[in-house]
Amino acid sequence: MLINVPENVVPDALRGFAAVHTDLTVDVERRVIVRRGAPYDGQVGLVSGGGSGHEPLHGGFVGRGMLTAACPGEVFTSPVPDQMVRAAAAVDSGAGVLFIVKNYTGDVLNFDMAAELAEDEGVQVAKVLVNDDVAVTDSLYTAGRRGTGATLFVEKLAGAAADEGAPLDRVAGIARRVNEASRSFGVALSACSTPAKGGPTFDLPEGELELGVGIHGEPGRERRAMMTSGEIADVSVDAVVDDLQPDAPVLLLVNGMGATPLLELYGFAAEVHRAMGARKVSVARTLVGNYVTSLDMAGASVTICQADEELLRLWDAPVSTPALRWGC
Amino acid sequence: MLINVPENVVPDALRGFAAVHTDLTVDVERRVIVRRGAPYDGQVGLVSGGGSGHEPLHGGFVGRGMLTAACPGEVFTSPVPDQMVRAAAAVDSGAGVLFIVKNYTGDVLNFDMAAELAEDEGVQVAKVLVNDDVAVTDSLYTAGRRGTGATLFVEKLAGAAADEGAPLDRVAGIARRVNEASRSFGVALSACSTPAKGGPTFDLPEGELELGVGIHGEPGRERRAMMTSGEIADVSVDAVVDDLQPDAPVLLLVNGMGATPLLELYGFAAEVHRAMGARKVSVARTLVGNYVTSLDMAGASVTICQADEELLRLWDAPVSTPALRWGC
Amino acid sequence: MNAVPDLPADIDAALLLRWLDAVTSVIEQEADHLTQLDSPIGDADHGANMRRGFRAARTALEQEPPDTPGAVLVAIGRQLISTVGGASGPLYGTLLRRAGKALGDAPAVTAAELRDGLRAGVDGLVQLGGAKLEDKTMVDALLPALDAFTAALDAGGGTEQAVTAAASAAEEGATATTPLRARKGRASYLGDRSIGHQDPGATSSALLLTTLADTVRKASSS
Amino acid sequence: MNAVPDLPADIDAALLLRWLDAVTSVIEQEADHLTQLDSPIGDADHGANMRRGFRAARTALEQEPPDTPGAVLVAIGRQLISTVGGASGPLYGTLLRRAGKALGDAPAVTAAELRDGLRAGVDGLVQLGGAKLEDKTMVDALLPALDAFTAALDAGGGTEQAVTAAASAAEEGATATTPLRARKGRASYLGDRSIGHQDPGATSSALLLTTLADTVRKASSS
Ligand SMILES: Nc1ncnc2c1ncn2[C@@H]1O[C@H](COP(=O)(O)OP(=O)(O)O)[C@@H](O)[C@H]1O
Ligand SMILES: Nc1ncnc2c1ncn2[C@@H]1O[C@H](COP(=O)(O)OP(=O)(O)O)[C@@H](O)[C@H]1O
Ligand SMILES: [Mg+2]
Ligand SMILES: [Mg+2]
Ligand SMILES: [Mg+2]
Ligand SMILES: [Mg+2]
Repeated sequence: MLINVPENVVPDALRGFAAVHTDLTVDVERRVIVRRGAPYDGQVGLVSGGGSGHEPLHGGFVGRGMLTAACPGEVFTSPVPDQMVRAAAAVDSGAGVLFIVKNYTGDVLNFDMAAELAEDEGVQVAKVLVNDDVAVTDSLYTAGRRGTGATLFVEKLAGAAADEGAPLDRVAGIARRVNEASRSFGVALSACSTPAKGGPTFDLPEGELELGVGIHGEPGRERRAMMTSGEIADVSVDAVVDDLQPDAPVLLLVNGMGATPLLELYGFAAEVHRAMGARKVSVARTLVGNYVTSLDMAGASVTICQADEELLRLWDAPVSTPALRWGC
Repeated sequence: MLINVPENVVPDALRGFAAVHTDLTVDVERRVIVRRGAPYDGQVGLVSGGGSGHEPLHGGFVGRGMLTAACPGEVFTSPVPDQMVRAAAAVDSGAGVLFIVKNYTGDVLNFDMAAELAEDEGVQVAKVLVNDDVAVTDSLYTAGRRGTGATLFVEKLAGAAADEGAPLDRVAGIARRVNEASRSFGVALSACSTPAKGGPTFDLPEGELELGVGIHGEPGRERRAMMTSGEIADVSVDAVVDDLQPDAPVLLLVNGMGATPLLELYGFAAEVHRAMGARKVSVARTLVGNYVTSLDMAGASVTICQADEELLRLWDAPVSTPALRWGC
Repeated sequence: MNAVPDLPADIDAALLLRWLDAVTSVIEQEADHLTQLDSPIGDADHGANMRRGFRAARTALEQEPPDTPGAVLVAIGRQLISTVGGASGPLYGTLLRRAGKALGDAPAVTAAELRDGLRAGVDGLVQLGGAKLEDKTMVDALLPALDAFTAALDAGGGTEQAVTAAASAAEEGATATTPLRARKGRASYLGDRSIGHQDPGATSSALLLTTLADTVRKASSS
Repeated sequence: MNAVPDLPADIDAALLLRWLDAVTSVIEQEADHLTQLDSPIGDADHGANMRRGFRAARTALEQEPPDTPGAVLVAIGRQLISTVGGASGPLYGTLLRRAGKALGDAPAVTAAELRDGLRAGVDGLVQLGGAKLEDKTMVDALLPALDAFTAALDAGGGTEQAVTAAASAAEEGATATTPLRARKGRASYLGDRSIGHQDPGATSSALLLTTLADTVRKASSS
């Protein structure tokens, strides 16, 4: 791994992030990334965060039209409440703050604690839980569906609404609507290596793959012999389409897990488009890239979000962040 | 690998690219990616290309303010002359065409043939050879320095000049100046796997690294026991700074080889900044990301380009491509 | 109700600070093992999480050592919440904060009072995390430990007997998580594939209690 | 000057088309081996490159078979240039195009004429790539092959003897690249680390010539 010592991976990365993205305010010590100039008068603040190792999520999505602040935790470990409280204070203009929380026990507990503390300090806090991963089938006997690729959609679309000056309940409403309209399914072709472990988090022999993985280097629901890109696309598209049953065009994210070459990812995107066509789902917009990652995991995920006119408008709205930028 | 069959990796990727980037014209069959609307009246056309497997280079850099066309070859194999001839014809407005060629035997020979053929067809062609890799020390007894990270600088800065309407000799002059002012050095922490080979191109045991690698999965000049991010930054910065001896602020590219997590790459960027400071080199702009890659290779490279006012202005000029976008 | 009236108030701030010291060292040694356990059914960070939290707690409490056992537990809990993150940070943090608060500001407490404090803490943890017995979590070590603690007191044991019994029960509880199918936390995503692996959080809970037993034994033998 | 006047013009388009067919099959079989050779000192694509080029050439020439040996070589050369890419595409493409052009439009040529054609082709390749003997490239197979071809003719041999001698020399030349330090192509970047590996391009050159020898032998024995 390209690191100094495992303990310093996150602060080292934040130092680099601070040096490069001078249009953001990066508090390396306290681990908060804030859009320069925040709070913005009359604008709802959007705060997200989670374990590190999913970059560019979330720090790479701070900027105009997306997040106002991000709180990076240790690798694959949710941030601590102090970070979110500080971020909330930094971005609240009086219009309130939306916490965007991926549904993992750690994230939920820490954001809940933070929300209580922030409210004690007079900040109005709304929360949205992102839980789009259809690979978690049995939500009664699990911690519930995980938050994965849809986080990007929630952050982009709610961010655009906040940028338009929508009030907190509307921004939160859009965020929840986007989450409800989104589904994801992921596949790993290799495990990832965490700095703490110093090696792969699980054993995946060459020539096998894991179906239904999350973004924390955990194994999936099922191990199979290697499949072609087209077969993986069929399985993934079936999984999300069966679950969502969309009846309108969708936003599509074809996401690499971190170590997936763009050459392969675009080929996969072609197969996903084919599979969507076969399922008679029309695709309104497609984003391809390594956006919601799991360190150096090879693999991909497919996320769809059923869109209406409003969501399409919000998707096309200007965004200017380190990792996502258009229209401005 | 996330592929169908090795033979179809490039056309599969182009199908996906075509489906996603509807603002580009992608001829999947003939393997040419052209900026929609080309040729642009009075504008010099910029054509680059090379083996596939380095994405987003070059196709991801087609668009306003950068390339007018790109010709992707097979994986790590230069494109064939027919592609460049076709691209040249598609982008020539009468103002001529600049071929941007990375210095590899295959690329040089194929682009040379293409230039002859295009000139036969009445297109005025200038060429710039990118050869920035200081790891190739003994250029008398080798094929000469390889073209790596500086390609991004050449394509961006010459592209901005073309966008301003500069004539062919000036655009070519800027491209050559950028190449002469640029140096790169790369390090691999793992080999990459090519579809043709179906596995790693060389054997790199865990806990060792290769110093001075190119971007084609070839081993480097020297194998060493694993080093820290800071040590790698020192070696890389020393290599490029010793060779270039810059006496003005530089553009800096901290580039991942494809499978390097952004978390690690930003930490490395922090160390590169530190090392540049220690060498008293001031950094005017920094770009961090997996831009000039070697499929799923883990590792990084450092590229610097000594900048003057003009080059800084061209760097900051609007660019709108799939992989690089700002100011518009 | 189970409290035995004539127990000595032999648990003071100094004892719990020695425990913190010992537990930090134990976690330091066991961190890799805990992370290993967290690999096949989690995200390979439990050891690093625990180490970070206890290092921070030890440093903070060395600088400003509280002078009641309640304050020690509250301070450790706060440090865990502020530095661990993940699921275990809020859960262990809540356990210790609630336990500490329940101990009030007495300069020393009896084993029965500690037991009541721990019960309050575990209740808080269960309320927060929503895990039941056999969900394959730290609760599977903590609830049996509480029961054993109580049983030892009921049988006329003192602090040493009680914490020793609690530690053994926690260890057994941790081992017994292996055949379970996880229903909470990350391991639950694996469904049946979580079977056959010992839960990292239950394992760290056992470490916390075996180290408490060691610390108490050393105190009474010295 | 070395041309022996009374050689038969026994090399026609049909023979070279049979060679193309055979060589495409051989390359098909040897592609993985060539790619393996290209891994430690190159970029692991030489086998795939050659296969792509010869497949395309065979398909194209099956559809429109030229009727002179010169036209066959020119057409194969064009196909290689249009489909291979990399270093080997223009190099082999130029070799065959130049050789074919040198053969002119005779319906059949003698071994001496073929040798002159090949010499023109190799000259073109050397001019294009700039490699010298012992630079560890295909030139190390091709130049010795040309010399052996000439020597066999000088010794009074016919087509079969000449191409057989050329094939052996090419194979020896390819083997002899192993101890060399590369000075051209990708392998040159490795410096001393290129030593100890056989050059993939020299190896494919040897395959082209051994298959030519086989094809000629089969023609004369049938
Ligand atoms: N809902 C819950 N209730 C009680 N304990 C839980 C719950 N969820 C997870 N745990 C415990 O937390 C442990 C994992 O902690 P850790 O690895 O530090 O956090 P994370 O799961 O966020 O990476 C599990 O082994 C389990 O014992
Ligand atoms: N300048 C050159 N002159 C002659 N032959 C060369 C030269 N450069 C490379 N070669 C040959 O080309 C072979 C590599 O071909 P190939 O792998 O198909 O192309 P690339 O090197 O572009 O990947 C080498 O093994 C060598 O024999
Ligand atoms: Mg975690
Ligand atoms: Mg090649
Ligand atoms: Mg964990
Ligand atoms: Mg090669």
